[in-house]
Amino acid sequence: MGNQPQKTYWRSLNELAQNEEYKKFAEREFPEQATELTDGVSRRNFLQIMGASVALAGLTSCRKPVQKILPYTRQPEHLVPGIPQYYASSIPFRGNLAGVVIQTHEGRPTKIEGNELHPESKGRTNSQQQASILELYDQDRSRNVRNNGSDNSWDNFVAFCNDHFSDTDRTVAFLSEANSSPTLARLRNDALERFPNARWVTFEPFNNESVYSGIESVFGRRLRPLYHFDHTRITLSLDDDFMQESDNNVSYIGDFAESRKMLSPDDEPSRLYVAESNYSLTGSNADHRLRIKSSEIPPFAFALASELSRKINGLDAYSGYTNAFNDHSWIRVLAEELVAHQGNSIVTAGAEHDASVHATVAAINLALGNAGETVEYLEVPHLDATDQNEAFHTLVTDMNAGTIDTIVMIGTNPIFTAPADLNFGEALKNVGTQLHLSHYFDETSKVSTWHVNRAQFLETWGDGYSWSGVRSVIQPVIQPLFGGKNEIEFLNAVIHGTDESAYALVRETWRNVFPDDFESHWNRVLHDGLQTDSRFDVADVYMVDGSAEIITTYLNESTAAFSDGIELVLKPDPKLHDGRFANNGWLQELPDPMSKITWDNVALISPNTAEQIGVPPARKFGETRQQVIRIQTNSGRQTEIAAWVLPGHADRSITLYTGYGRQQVGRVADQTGVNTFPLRTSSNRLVQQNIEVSLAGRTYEIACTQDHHSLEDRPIIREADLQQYRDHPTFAQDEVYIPGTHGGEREHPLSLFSDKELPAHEPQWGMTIDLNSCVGCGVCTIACQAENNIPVIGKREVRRGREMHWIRTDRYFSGNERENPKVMHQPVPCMHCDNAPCEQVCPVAATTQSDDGLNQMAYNRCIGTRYCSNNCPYKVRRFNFFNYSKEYLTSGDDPEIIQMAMNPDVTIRFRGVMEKCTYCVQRISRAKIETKKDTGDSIKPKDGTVKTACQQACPANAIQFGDISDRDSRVSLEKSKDRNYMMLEELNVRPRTSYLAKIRNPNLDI
Amino acid sequence: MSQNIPMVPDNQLVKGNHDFASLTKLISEIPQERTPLWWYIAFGISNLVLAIMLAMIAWLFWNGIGVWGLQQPVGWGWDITNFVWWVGIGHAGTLISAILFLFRQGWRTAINRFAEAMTVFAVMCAGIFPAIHVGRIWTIYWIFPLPNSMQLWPNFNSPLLWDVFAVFTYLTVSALFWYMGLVPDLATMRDRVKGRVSKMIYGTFAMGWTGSNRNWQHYEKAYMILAGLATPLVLSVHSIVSFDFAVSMIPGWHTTIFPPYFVAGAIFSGFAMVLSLMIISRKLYKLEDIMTLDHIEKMNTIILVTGNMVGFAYAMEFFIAWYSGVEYEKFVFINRAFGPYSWAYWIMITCNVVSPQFFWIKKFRRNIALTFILSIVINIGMWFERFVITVTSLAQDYLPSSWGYFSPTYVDVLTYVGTFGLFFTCFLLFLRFLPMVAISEIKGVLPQADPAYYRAQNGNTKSNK
Amino acid sequence: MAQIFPVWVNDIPKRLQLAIILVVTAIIFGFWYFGSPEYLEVGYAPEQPIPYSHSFHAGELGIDCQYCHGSAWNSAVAAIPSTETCMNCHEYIGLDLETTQPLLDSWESGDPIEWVRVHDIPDHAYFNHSIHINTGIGCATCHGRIDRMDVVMKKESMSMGWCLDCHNDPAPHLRPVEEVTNMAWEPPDDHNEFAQMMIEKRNIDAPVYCNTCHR
Amino acid sequence: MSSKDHPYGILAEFDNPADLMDAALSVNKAGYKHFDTYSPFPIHGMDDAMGMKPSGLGWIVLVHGIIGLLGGIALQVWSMDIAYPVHISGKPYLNFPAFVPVAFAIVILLSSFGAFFGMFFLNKLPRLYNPLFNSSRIAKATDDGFFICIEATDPLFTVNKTTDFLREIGATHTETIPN
Repeated sequence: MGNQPQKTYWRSLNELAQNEEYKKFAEREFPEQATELTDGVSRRNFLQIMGASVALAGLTSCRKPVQKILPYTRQPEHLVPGIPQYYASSIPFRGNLAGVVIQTHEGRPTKIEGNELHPESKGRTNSQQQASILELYDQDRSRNVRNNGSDNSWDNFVAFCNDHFSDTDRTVAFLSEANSSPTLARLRNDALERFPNARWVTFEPFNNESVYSGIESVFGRRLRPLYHFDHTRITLSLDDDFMQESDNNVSYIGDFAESRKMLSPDDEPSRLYVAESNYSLTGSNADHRLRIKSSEIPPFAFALASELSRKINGLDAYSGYTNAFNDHSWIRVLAEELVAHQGNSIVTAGAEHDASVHATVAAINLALGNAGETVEYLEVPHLDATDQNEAFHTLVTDMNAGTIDTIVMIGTNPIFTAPADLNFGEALKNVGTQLHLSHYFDETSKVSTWHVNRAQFLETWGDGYSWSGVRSVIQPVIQPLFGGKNEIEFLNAVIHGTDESAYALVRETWRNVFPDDFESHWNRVLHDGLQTDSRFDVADVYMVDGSAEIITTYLNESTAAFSDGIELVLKPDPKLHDGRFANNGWLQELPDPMSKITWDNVALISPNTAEQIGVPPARKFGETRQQVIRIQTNSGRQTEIAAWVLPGHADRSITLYTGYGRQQVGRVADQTGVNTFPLRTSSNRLVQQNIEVSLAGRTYEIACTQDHHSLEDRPIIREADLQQYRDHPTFAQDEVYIPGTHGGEREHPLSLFSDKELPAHEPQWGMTIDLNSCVGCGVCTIACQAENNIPVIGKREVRRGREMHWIRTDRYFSGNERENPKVMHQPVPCMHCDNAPCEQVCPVAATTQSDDGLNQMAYNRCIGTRYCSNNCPYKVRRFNFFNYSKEYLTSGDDPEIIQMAMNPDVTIRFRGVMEKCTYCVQRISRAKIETKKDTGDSIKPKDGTVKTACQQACPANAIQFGDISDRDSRVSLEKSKDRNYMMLEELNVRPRTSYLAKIRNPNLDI
Repeated sequence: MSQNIPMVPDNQLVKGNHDFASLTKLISEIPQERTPLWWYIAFGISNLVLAIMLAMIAWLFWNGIGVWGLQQPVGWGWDITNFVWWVGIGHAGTLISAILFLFRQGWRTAINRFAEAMTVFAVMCAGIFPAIHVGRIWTIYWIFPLPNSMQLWPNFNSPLLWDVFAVFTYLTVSALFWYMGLVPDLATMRDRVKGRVSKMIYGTFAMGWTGSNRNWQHYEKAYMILAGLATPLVLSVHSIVSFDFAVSMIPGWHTTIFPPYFVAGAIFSGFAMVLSLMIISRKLYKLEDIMTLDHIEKMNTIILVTGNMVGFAYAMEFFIAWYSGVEYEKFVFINRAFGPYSWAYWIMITCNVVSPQFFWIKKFRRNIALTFILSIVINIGMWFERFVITVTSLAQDYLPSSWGYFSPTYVDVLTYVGTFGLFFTCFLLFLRFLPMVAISEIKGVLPQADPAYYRAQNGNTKSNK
Repeated sequence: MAQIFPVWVNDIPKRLQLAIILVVTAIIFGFWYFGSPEYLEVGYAPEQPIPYSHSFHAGELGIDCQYCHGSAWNSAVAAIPSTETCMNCHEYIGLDLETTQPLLDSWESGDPIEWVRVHDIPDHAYFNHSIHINTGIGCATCHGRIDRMDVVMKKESMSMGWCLDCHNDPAPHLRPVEEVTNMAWEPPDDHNEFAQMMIEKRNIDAPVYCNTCHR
Repeated sequence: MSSKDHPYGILAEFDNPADLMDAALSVNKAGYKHFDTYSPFPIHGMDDAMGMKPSGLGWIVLVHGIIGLLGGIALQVWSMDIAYPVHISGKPYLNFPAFVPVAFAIVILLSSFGAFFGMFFLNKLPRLYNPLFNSSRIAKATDDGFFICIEATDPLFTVNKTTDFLREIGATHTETIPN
């Protein structure tokens, strides 16, 4: 994109009308019959199809544009045009695989779902996984091998390797992102054998190194903790946002929700304590939350340990230790709680905290007898033997010393993400040759001798382990769109100088796994997407000799006195992580779960701190311009970024997210947000104390999707404490007086008209959303966006309040904003009312009710009066103020690439029409038709066959969908629960979507 | 024959010693004399502004509704505000010609022509907005019940559709009414103007009117019937416009008081507009004898009455909000007065409720300068009333998560300003080419028009020739 | 005062009335006829890259529709056969004809044959072949006597109204499922009983709400 | 053609509405049927003076109104309930309260057409050529003149007698209108 760095999908309206030839695609992906793509497409063929379909603009017969149909020449077997196919595969992220199933239409991957068979994903996904489909179709991905910035070919690269690495005495440094692939491990060993002076460093800007080190210091081995939140009664999170930042967040959220399930008032939900500085997603789901600075977490942990040491054995090393926290009310309460729940409680700490914290946490979990019960410590074969943060540090030192001859960088982007004090850029200059494999021609590629464009996981073969050690294969579903190579092929070329296909290399590895009857095992793995019952061994752990001494040193090092200066905390962005997803429009436009900000990162501060700095502590309604503050660390590094007041944030602390502010990487990533990595140093990876903050004296526009964050005491979200719930199980229904229902005697309020009779042979669709399970992660929004061809509209339009998401997650604060407000998350899709207010006001009957109870929106009938949206009490309708889809689908050099991502079963909406959640009617129709064909006489699909995109993706299993006329369907059971209530029921619009009230489980002693 | 007619007493509708001929002269001269310079200037400006409006609409069609400031949740902003405002203004004319006619208010004859013209043009301006506010203008014909290959029909449950029918009917009937009133006067023009072409044009539109009594009979009947039809119509139109809001379920919209409240508001703003225009043109065209201070006073009285009705409605909204006990209702109205849009609310109160109170005092009612200023102020106020109702209710409705602050773009503003271009272009053409007072009607209210008048003079009219 | 107009102008109104009536009716019927999908759509028979004759293959040779358009039985789309399908026979026959040349070229080069689309419903309407076929709607019902067409021609308007006509009263169009590909099939005298039986048995209620076709 | 043998009628001018009214009365008394009075504004009582029947316009309007009502209701009932019934906000297909405004509007619209066009129809307008216009004075009828015209088609009509008669009843000026 170098030639047009400024250009962005959403900004240039003038771009809009130009691409006439793509008119058709703007209306819907591309001709249904253009089925050429199946067995993986070469771009040449693909463009032919486009070329053909493009023809229709020009040639016109007397009647209408001529449309071409291009059938296959050789049709692959098992493929029936018009019927999607599903392949099991896995998504790698920070070296851990997530099991997924990939839906393809005529060979185009269009949707990613979790793999039901996978013990971790259990069919569920997170936002990044859902969005990775868009990454595949990102036109800005690097398209060819480059040598010193100029285009080159893969063959030349292989030739170069052959020649360059024929001298095996070179001091080669392999710098790889975290990776669990056995195949890669094999190649790694080859490499280290072949090049005696080689070294291998794993570099992840955000990693678990200090977790491993901490555990090592007490258990003697670098082990990976695996938490079982579903078995815990009491969970204490020390600044650990395990619902967002953990590599395993999908199953953690699921397990946590499981532990909170309320089937009846008698159930015992678990209790979550969180002590943190930022108001994290995990914190927002806590029963009790303590706002403390991140720098105070270690002393807090030690104090807790020493308190516990007085009650239970195994923590003698801490006995007698005192600091300011010892008489903190929380310490006492937590100690009691944990002691009362030995063996079924969990203590966790944020991965970036010092080893000392993790050592303490490990010791506590062991002492409480949680180890082996709720916490398992896994022996991970591919973990590096030493602390890689240090390894990276020494590598850079050597590079500066000029002792590194060649550096091979696999996937990482250190120029952007490496700690600023190391000044990796300079160091890299002292290296003779740099080879870099990456998706984008990014910051690091630009300064490398060789850049190899990387193939995405949907494009090539690979393998690896999940967090808990489930071994899977990465199965491609399409040939590399830009002819890229993945890390296996790349590394193989480097080491052996040969051009081996990843397929061969991976199979070779797996032959050792299945020595006999390989093919059938292999096919089974491909079919299931994983090797059954593969799992890491659980280590049995004990405090090793000398651990006590180490702990003592930790305690002595820890600063007992707290500074009251302002401190800075750097965290990975909930959406973009370290910036690797920065060019992903879906993630950029997904509102941050807590701040609801899109397209930007901000400095999160508490109201009190805001006043201290001079920023208004409360936002004026409708104000998009925010004060910019200048942050200067004591090491002199500084940056300017907009301040954002987040109630509940710790005082005298600022949280910054990384991953924004990338330059010339892609049209989405560029010019969004501020790059905060320059503030991060190797010594202070997480916290920097005593920073200087001042007003920059300018303002900056922020696109936030929720202007008002107080409930105004409206009974929209209903919640109760466990005790209240037990005293009054139907509190949710009784909270609002519904005129005419005579205290539940009548199902619905009185109405002027008699109830409509809908045909009995039709299913009646309905949905429930369990607010007690929902954690507010927002994956439903992305899943819906992927399923329903929802365009990305860009910051300017979002700022104007025109976001297009069909399901949004409302976030409300309640309680004292200055202190520690509670947070409620509420996903809001279309409610599909039986008495829908939107229907009666449409002058052309474009929105009406279907026989199966959907509030249906006929886009092509809509004339766009927006009256329906005005009259919708839930404000779930979305209007195409501009020709968003067309801009989205026809911008850039090769718009047809993004067009491939579209779901052919969903109409693409034109400018000036209203749109909204359809309950995924395309899935419903498919299911009804299939049922009719199977049964011959019924159109009522079996319960559970129709899953909406949001329901399918939800890691917490909060959404149920099905036939409410069937009394035994899951959704009916949910609706029959006493927590079930309808939002704004008093309006008698009779929504089909209802909510289950949230139950909090507070400790009454606090 | 006028000399021995006694001085016209004060309570007469037409001041000055006018007889039939002088009235004919006074009014029918205007279109014949040379076009004054001010007219050319005014007309030029109006055309310019009209051009701006057309440009803005073209821009809107090219890019989409997004060029306006609308968003979630505010799907209607200036577009509907302007629509309701213009329709409101369009109420004075028909009201004056129809209702005052039925009530035998002779004084209406001085201003009805002019008010009717204003009505027609105002409703034209109003009609623009519902038309262009739709997202896909090229499909707008779908709101009409036309047979089509989709076998689809409009939704007669929708207030917006009622609106279409109501406003269309209103425009048509007002135009017919206006034209019918014009016919005898066009005949007068036909018989006055020199120049063959203008004779032919006026002649064509006069349709060969002779003033035959057999025609007058049907004419008067038709006039009476049209008045009878227009009266319920004029009351229904703004009621139906108010249904756009009242039938919905948004707090601040869903209000049963709307129909009478809107009609009162419409008359309020309509009369104000008539006054503004009348005060200017009676000066420019020296029609003080016909459009007298009495007229201004009478109209000010009506403004006072309707103004207070509107004020009462405002108060009643608050009372009901409180009395209903619906928290959403309560919030909306408190929020109007003290929320982010309070500025608009207080402008509205000042202009619509406070300012008319001057007219309790006769001296002010007969003060032309004050009347003129207030008539403008009132129309500003009425615009803000519509803005307050439309926007503030939407901006903060049921779910706080979906609240949003609306602010207009330059396109919003210029489109609105542009409609004045259309309005004044039409109005200036009317002043220039048509008799702006109903000649035949005003003759009809002269004392000389009544045969009894001559008998009173014991038939001495014969002798004095 | 002199007359402004000659005497004959008095007749203009009458003549005008007549003229207006004529013009208006003309316009209405003009739209009605020339604007109708029946006029615009029916009879569209573009020339194809290969002069493939259905009347020969389906008619004389009696190849069943399923052989080439099999996907219609279980998928939404009745796909155009792949070159491979044609080659099943044309590897052995008709090689010398120059009409089959494009086919062979495609087979050699692997580039698809660019057929021109005849039956094209708008992108916002989702028609599913399989459900119609499996409910006993014959191919000929919508596509006409393909077996008699040398060049495929659009036989029906395929407008929304046309769809609705059938969905509102499917009975006349139902036929035994095994007869769907039978081009020559004619409803027997007792068709109504049969149709009623089908509707009872298969619980047929062709939906007419928007979501049926629009999503 | 010469006006003498086939005149259109005799046009007589009077001073003021009162005289015109008296004259009309006498003309009517005298048994003339085909005559008409011309004035710049309708004169009250003139209809009786001329012995005219009340206008039948009301009936035309009524018929239009009824057509409008039936048509309006029929249109809505048919399109909402018969042609393509759809579920809208859980309301019945025949939602009569909602049909009122449109039906009402159509009634008013058609009635107004009835009144407007009916008036012109009954008045036999437009009639741009009118023998009266041959008179030089008739133009005053739209200003301040008051006229009676007795048409030649009247059985009692003869140029001289009629002229004299009109002078008798106080015509300030008479003239024969050529055809």
